[in-house]
Amino acid sequence: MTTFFGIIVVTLLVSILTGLIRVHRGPRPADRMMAAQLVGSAAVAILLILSRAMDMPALLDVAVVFALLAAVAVVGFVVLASRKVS
Amino acid sequence: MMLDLIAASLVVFGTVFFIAGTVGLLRFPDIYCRLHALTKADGLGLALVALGMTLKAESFGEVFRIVLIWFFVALASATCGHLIAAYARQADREGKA
Amino acid sequence: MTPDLIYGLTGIAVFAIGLTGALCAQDRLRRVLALKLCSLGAGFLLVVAAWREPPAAPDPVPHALVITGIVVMISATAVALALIRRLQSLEAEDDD
Amino acid sequence: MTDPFLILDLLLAGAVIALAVATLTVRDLFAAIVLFIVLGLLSALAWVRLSAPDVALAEAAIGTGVTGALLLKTLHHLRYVAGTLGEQTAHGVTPVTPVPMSVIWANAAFCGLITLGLAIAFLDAPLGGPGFDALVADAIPASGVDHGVTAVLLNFRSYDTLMEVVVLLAAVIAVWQIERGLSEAPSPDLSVIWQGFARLTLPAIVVVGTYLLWKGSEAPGGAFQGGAVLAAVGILLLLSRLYVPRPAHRALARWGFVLGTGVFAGVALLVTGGGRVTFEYPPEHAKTLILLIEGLVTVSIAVTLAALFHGREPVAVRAKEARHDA
Repeated sequence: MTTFFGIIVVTLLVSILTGLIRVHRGPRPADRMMAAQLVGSAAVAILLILSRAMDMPALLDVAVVFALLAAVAVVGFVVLASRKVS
Repeated sequence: MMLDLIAASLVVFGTVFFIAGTVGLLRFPDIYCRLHALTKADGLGLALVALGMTLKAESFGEVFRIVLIWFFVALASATCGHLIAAYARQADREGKA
Repeated sequence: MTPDLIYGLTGIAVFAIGLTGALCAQDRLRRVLALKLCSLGAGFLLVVAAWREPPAAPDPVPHALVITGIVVMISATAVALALIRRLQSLEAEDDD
Repeated sequence: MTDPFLILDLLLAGAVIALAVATLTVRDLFAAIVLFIVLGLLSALAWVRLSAPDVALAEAAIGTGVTGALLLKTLHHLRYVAGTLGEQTAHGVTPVTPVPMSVIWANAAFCGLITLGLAIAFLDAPLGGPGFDALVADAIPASGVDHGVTAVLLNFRSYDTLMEVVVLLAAVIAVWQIERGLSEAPSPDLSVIWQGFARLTLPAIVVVGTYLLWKGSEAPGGAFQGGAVLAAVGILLLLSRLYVPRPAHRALARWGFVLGTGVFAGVALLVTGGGRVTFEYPPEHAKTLILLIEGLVTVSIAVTLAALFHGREPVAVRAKEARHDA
């Protein structure tokens, strides 16, 4: 089962790294941000699986913080990248 | 054993959705299509992986935290999807004006 | 190949990249990013120093040092970024 | 068959290095910041692989989350001042003057030498050698907490941690001084959906932050991680204008900044007064004292980090206008 989890985690990581091409390519800031959001969710999935594979329940807490972070980053982006001024 | 099999297939399906999301993010032509791909991957992929991991969890506390993580990511990704879409549409409008 | 070797070399590489960037980058914001890369590389080395072959537990002292380092780094970053914002505003005023 | 976790480690390491290069070479500054945030997330994953969940938590919350918000805010401000806010790309904000190739090469050679020295030192060093593990393991029962990192941070090396809180305090003072009278780049209002999201999740984030703090005595977590998560709440409130700092709140904020340092130092002095060495907590009260310090330090860290994000000291509008006229 641990080997299976390992393969899944590697697959997810490869998927993340491929998605990063979008951050590099853009063209719009929103495209870059979306790719970062995908990285965040996939990282949460990786942590969920690692917490079982490495038998470290504490990783679930790290996953909670990762999940919170994605929201902070996206809200920060939307507020700070918008042009409309209130 | 049966439980292991179900958990494993759920996790595999979740991973497939993440891969699909990445492919969509890279291949779709404009920002709204990409957003569609992204939210599907986020929502379904993570939900399936989380469901699979709850089957393998060892204590009630772990199940609770996994469900909390899933709930939060679902909520955040829906809100963020909306915010990004609204931002992109507004930028488009101003670009045309 | 053990994780400590892999990540140790990663830490050195990241530190080197950060150092080069801090010396060669033109843009202020990017120079701050480069310095942050240096601190990340140092963090890698400390965490590697703490690592023990599982199931042995890692050494908590370097972990505490890295956490301290992360907090100090954000303080330094905040001040650096404030200076950058101020400088930019002053330059804009000079241009007017 | 190769162990998939070895492949995972190699991939992660390669990705971290590649991202570090990309952060410094990508032309668009916004892309550089996003890549830096992703780099932080991946380093946190790498530290998880090195069984350092505490450090991964701190890096994710402080090194990536709060730092990312700070960097985005600064970029926004710089583009606002430069008048390039509407453009799709965010290239350099500093005027670029060409650097002679000789200087670049000299720098590169210098960095190469340092790297070489580091690599030799690292490869020669006995990996996994005796560290402080045994000492910490022996002393844990007397520390009042069950988790090694928390024991080191708040008992064995309290001086360090006190200084760390002082550094945060110094940073917020410096930022307030630097930004005095600086005008703020305006930001837009968020939609109704956001308001609903905020109402639902901000209390949940507060609970998570408190949980991390409380959990620190027996498992990864603690004052810094909890404080950073609470600071994220503050940052979200500030970003979404649900909370707008007013000049009248300055006194409260100042109390928030010094609360942690004050209590930390106060406890140390009280212990010294009781005939012990500074920071040598009496074992029977150690847990209570550590929890007290941690709780108040968490509040301080949260307030300070949020203030560092906000930057400018909240000033009365009248004072600002007067400055403009001058």
